[in-house]
Amino acid sequence: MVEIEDYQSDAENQWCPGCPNFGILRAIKSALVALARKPEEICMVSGIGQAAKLPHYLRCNFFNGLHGRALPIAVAINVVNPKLTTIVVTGDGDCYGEGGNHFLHTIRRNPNITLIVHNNQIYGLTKGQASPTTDLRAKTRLQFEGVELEPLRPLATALLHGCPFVARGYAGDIKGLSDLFVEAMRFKGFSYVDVIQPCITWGTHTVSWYKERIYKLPPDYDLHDKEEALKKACEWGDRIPIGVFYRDDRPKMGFGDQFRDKIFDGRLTDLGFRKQQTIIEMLDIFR
Amino acid sequence: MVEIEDYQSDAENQWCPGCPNFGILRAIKSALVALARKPEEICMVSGIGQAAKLPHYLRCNFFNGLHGRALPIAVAINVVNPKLTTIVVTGDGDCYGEGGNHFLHTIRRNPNITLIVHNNQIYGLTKGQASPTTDLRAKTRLQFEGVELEPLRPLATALLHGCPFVARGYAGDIKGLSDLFVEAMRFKGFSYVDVIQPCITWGTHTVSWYKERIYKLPPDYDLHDKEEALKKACEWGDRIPIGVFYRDDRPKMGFGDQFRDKIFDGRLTDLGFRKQQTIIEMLDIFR
Amino acid sequence: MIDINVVVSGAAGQGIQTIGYIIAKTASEAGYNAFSWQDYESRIRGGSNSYRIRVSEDPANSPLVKADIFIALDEKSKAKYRPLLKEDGILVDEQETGERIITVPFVDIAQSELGDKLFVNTVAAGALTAVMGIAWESLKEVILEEFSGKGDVIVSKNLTAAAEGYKFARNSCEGICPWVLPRREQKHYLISGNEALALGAAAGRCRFIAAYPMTPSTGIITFLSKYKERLKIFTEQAEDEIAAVNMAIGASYAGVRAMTASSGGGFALMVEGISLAGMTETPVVIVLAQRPAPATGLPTRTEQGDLLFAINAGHGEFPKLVFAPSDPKDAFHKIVRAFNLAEKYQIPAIILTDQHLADSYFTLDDFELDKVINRSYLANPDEIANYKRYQLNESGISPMLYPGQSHHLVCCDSDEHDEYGHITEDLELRKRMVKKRLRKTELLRKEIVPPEEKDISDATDVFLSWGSSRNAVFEAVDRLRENGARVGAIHFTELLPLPEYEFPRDVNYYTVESNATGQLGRLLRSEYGISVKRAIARYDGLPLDHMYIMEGFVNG
Amino acid sequence: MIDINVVVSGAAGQGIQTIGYIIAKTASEAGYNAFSWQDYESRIRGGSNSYRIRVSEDPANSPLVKADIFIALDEKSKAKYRPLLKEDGILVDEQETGERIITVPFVDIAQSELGDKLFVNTVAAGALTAVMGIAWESLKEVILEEFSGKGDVIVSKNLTAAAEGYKFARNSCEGICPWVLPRREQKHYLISGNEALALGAAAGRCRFIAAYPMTPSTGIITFLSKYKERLKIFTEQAEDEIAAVNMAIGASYAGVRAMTASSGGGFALMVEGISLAGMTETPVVIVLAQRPAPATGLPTRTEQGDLLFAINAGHGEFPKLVFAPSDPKDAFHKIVRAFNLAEKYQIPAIILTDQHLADSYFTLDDFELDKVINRSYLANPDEIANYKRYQLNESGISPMLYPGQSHHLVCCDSDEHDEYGHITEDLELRKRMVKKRLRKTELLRKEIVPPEEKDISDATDVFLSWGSSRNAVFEAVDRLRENGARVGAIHFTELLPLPEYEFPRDVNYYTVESNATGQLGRLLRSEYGISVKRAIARYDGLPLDHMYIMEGFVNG
Ligand SMILES: Cc1ncc(C[n+]2csc(CCOP(=O)(O)OP(=O)(O)O)c2C)c(N)n1
Ligand SMILES: Cc1ncc(C[n+]2csc(CCOP(=O)(O)OP(=O)(O)O)c2C)c(N)n1
Ligand code: SF4
Ligand code: SF4
Ligand SMILES: [Mg+2]
Ligand SMILES: [Mg+2]
Repeated sequence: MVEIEDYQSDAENQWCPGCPNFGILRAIKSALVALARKPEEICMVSGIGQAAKLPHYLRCNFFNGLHGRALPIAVAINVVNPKLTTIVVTGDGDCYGEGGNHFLHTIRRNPNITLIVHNNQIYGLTKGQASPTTDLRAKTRLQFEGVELEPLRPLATALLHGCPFVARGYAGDIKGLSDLFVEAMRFKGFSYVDVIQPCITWGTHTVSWYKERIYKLPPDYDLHDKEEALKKACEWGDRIPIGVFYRDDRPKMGFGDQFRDKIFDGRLTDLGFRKQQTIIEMLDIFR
Repeated sequence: MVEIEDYQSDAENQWCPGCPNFGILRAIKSALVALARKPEEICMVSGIGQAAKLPHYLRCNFFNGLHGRALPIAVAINVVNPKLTTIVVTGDGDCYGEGGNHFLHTIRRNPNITLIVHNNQIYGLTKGQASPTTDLRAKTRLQFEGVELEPLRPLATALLHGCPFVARGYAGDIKGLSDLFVEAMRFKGFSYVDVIQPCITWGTHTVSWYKERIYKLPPDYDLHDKEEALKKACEWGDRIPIGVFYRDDRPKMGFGDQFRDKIFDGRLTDLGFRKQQTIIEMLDIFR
Repeated sequence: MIDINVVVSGAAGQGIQTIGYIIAKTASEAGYNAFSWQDYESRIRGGSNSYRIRVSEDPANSPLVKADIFIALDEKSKAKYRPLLKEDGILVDEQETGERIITVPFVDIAQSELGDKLFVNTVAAGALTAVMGIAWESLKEVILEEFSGKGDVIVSKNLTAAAEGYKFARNSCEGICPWVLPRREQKHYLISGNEALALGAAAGRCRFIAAYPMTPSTGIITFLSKYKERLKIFTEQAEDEIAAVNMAIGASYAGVRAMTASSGGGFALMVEGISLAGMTETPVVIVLAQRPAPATGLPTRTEQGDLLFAINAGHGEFPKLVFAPSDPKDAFHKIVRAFNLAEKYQIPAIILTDQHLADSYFTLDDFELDKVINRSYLANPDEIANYKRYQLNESGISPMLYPGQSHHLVCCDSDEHDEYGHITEDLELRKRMVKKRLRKTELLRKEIVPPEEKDISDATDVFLSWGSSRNAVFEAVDRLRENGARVGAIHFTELLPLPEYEFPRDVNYYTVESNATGQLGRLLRSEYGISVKRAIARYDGLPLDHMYIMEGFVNG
Repeated sequence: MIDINVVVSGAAGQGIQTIGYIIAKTASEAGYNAFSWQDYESRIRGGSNSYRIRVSEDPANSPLVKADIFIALDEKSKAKYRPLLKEDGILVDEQETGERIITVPFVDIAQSELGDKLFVNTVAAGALTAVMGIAWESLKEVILEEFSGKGDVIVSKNLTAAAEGYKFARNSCEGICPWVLPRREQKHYLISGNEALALGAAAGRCRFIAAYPMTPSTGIITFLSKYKERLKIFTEQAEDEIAAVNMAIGASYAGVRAMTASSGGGFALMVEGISLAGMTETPVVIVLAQRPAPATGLPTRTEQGDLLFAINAGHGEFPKLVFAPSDPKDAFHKIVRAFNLAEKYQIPAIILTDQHLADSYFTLDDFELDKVINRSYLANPDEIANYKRYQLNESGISPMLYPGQSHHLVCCDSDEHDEYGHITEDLELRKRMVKKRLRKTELLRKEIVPPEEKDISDATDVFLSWGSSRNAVFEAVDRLRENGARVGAIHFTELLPLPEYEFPRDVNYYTVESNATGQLGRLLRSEYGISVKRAIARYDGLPLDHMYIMEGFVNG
């Protein structure tokens, strides 16, 4: 049995009081409780940004790396130790800006990890520049005349490239978010949850702007319908859907599966030093 | 009047004899003749790879930069000098692998340049490793057991992010390709042509494999229908469509337009040194 | 001689920056030298930060640590920073009473007089101004200016708040606060390193900046974006630093002066691009605003840890320029110089600053704009018959044109290339191209300004320093000399290439650097063969100040 | 004393690699030392390349330039490389006849005897073997082995082709070719630097490699991928070098030894990751296979231009290891050592090779596998009560565990952190953490192997060199000494940290490096204060050979 207190971290929280990140943190914790994952069975990976500080606030293993580079770190951890529940927590700048190339290519790999993006449509920690998801024409502390670039469509991009679990959550709906996380973490394969997180300090929209627009996908929504999912993933503006957009329950090759099937199925850490004989035989290729 | 000989370069060609890149080169030249662009009005930009050597073989201005980094170079050239016809020539590894993040974000910018990707589904110059577009399970000189990653869908990705001109050509169809290039270069905004180029040295498919599958989009195909375009962009396997998948003829803000509208409309090179008075006035902000 | 140090502390989001900036501005307005620096955490709200303002009669522009006047906006900061208050210093406080304490009920005043707690900061600024003995008029001027954009109501409310705070404190000050700062006729600039660099870039004809946000460099692109209309400069937030540096190189190739800026981690990502600029001989200016590293380190603090990294940045061998200005005026001129020399020699130029220089406000009298050289180093296409971008010649500097400028074609290549810019596999030509590129270093070296010397003629002990620490080092020299020590200093602001220079012999050398390994010492040893006796090193994220240096010199 | 140099030249795609490798292998099979290196252009077909095979009785393993035997597969290559042929050398040619020319109609033979032009290469290999005076049996062995995977028909056809070429040449050789190489009983390894590094990584317990293709480093991941089943190693082609280095760091954090490899441009992109490894104290091994730069440079040639770049790679200050092996055996052991030391000190380790070492085939007698140390430096979780990943202690080496190993939580942070790995803004702690990390350097320094000395006891002139040039430098010393010069050499293969070392006094130092600016000289001056008289520099993309060095020494 695991209780929420087991995840209590000693580190001082550095977020703004009232930041919706707290909601995401609570939702992650309660999902982990629901899944009964012990702190030592969890490995959180993050880059740099407000979102990326989250691992410090949840007692577990973590690697808080460089801005934009959480995914390659996580993918490698997952291959070396598939038994760990590997969760990436990142921001929209971290994941889609600096880390855009890894986002694109990690989807293609289908590693068995969960990706949680705190999408506040802004660079929070660096004080309010546009992120790849900031809306067109929104004014920021750097885009004084408004953003001129089309926003990125990360969910649709993920769907396009075969991501088998694509969802959007809302930081204000902790219960719903926690359920999403449970589903995502249970899922075998790359599970991706983009979370709307209205930054109350630099955000270009108010909390109520989001609240008025967000709606849950209806119960009869068919989450196996990819075309529909693509449409939902592109819906943004007057109405903003949340929920699981797509889930592919068919078995699918994941990152490292070929290796595990053919070469070694387990934690690579359990492999010791190679026998001298192996090296001798390999060297003999050159004799 | 410009003639094809005007583009004759002195540089020795380093491609394999019979490489389909020669076809692409010819198509580009004939498109430029059709558009009557003088060598000095053209600026080619490339990264590193076999494809990226093309600018050396066509007399014009060029910047042959780093592997993966052609787009940021080109985007800046276009902003500084919008009068140049700026064309990026790149490979699938260059543009979608190393350069993936720039691909993603350049689309969002909608610069007025033409992007031509020689897509041979392989890393040619480095001798045959998988590129992001190599098909699943294809065996290569590095992926001995076959590729395990889902192929990237660059055309669909471009469509998703508002690219107003998306096309696919075939290096074996020089006339058709040249027509595509003419249309692309005439287009105001980001025009993107992915060109199927069967590498005869490292390619994972034979030329006939491609030939059997490639078909032209029918004359009644509606190139303003984005949904249809998305479908076509995802079609790959038994049948492979070529042609203009999508063209958005509605006026659209392009990269630098806001600057040109509000601040300065012309070549930035025509702006001289700033008046001392301007600097004095700006310094006065701090007095 | 007036030399007051005010420390304003509080949590992020409480507005200590506003208070600090207003009183620095007010002191400046009153004709005094103000120097302010910040010590803050990497978070948006909370934590415990300080803003330190040194106000002096003579130019100082270097940090003091001990506080003459101290205010804290929350208990945590009070506990953390109060030890800085001198024994005979003054505490300005909301509630506390006692000897040498000026009690000002900021919140009460804000609420009762203005009906809004928001005005607490302005009340505090008023109180502090009074304690410093500066006349009300100066503060009034500043309030009018700073809030003018926000409408009359806001201006008048802030005026009231300031006046109330001022009045209240003034009354309690009598007989306690020793300072009187009568208005002087001096007019000063109060400007930060980042702002000066942005303006210097403008003066140096920069027309393009692409950057990715990274503390403490973000201020440069922010400033230029804010004034892009007035300055006619194109600014772009890139998707990452790799794009940023390549965009700058592309813009430069296309014919305008271009730059980018970042801090260590982002600069690291640009290193391949620096090598590209070296090979293609494309001028580009890169600001590297240092902060404590490795990796993310302490994002909001200061350090000089990237000197050797910057000097050796980029694979392969090619000429490069590295400058490290000492203050905003120097930064202004150095970046102009960097743009000129980068263009003249067709090389990448790196400006090393640090959080301390980037964020601190310095008082300057004059920018000496007449010293700015306005000239282009591009070739004249009409004088060229057969254009070769990489023409082999004696100087190594080939004629540079830009595409579309004329009928000449401008061809640049990251591979080794022939004179026209085409890929070559001719190994003899390779040799000549390497030599050509490296020849430029020797010409460039002749343009480099030697280090600044202070009191070295009779010195037995000499400090070696670089970049933003100049004023602290020179102040330490002055103070030590007052105590009879025969010390001097040699301060570098141009670090690559290093100029020919005769070091004094038979003296003890001490490096004074904000890093742990004495990087300047290693550089100078490799270049000049001189040996350093000891390093006075600081690497806790705080700037060097003269007391720290003196302590390091005396007690080792 | 037998010492034959064979030069095989032709266009890319014509198969000179096959010919060259077969005859090198054949000489090795016959019990001789073979050393082969390549000089080739960056293209897949065409151009003009050469493959050079030195066959000698005694170990040589360094390049010769002048050819004893020369063959060209096309006219262009003939024109380009024929000047290398010694006056008394032998030309093997398809058509040309004359004195000291062995005419062998390869194409005719291939077509008439085997019905396919494809076999031209094997015919040529046969002819060359005959000219070298090696017995047919050795060639036969090699053919059987090399083509065994391709089916009996191919094997027998190649045997026929080789035999025909051999026979034909043997007959014409009589009275012209001076060489006879009777079979010796020696058994050698013929192995390249890349292969040795890959095997060394295996011997050093590497379980993970991620890399992005880049010449000349690609051979390492290619080899490991090919044998991943036998070696149980996970290999991944990353989307870019940034991903590659971060994957390796992630794998290492997760508990296995991990590496990546690239060349200058890709390495440049990894530099931020190196700083990350430094801050998080995560071991990682990075191979930097150098090639002429800046930027793309000459992708298939050799250079030692990245020494100072590698040593100073990464923003901020942290301990790091830089090795530069001299040959494949050294490479094998150095990478084992790098894995051990990287893990022991929890630091990034860089192995500097170059195209010459990476691609050339060296003859080696024995790998001395008994010298490989198999031990893990991880902590024992059972002995730890309260686990602190960054525990402050005397050595600076904190206990390293991996996540999931035990109930202990393993927390790593790229920000400055406390002992548990949590972000800190405590500036005193920052200082202690910097010291802790840097303390490791001093311990590490004690483990570094001093440079290899050759003939320095009575030397008046001493060469300073590093990395892959060892054999050429030592050969130059031998030759110069034969001519009466009192020269010696000090050769470095472990370059960061540098060990304590007493340099001989009152001698003239010459750096011998494949770069233009004498980087080793600058490094040694900064570290040991020694001064270099002159640099013998090569930077045309070709490897250093003893003649070049001698020429550089004698004629300046
Ligand atoms: C290489 C690099 N570039 C830039 C930065 C500066 N940086 C830190 S956080 C951040 C943006 C964070 O935005 P986001 O990921 O959306 O996180 P948020 O703070 O909004 O949660 C940036 C640009 C960095 N640390 N490293
Ligand atoms: C930073 C960097 N990484 C790797 C390389 C090596 N490299 C050169 S070309 C190339 C792949 C080219 O593939 P692609 O773009 O598809 O071009 P093609 O040769 O197939 O036309 C690579 C990996 C490089 N030059 N620079
Ligand atoms: S800046 Fe925004 S995202 Fe960051 S902690 Fe504050 S409210 Fe949250
Ligand atoms: S390797 Fe392939 S793509 Fe490259 S030149 Fe040869 S055929 Fe063309
Ligand atoms: Mg964000
Ligand atoms: Mg390709």
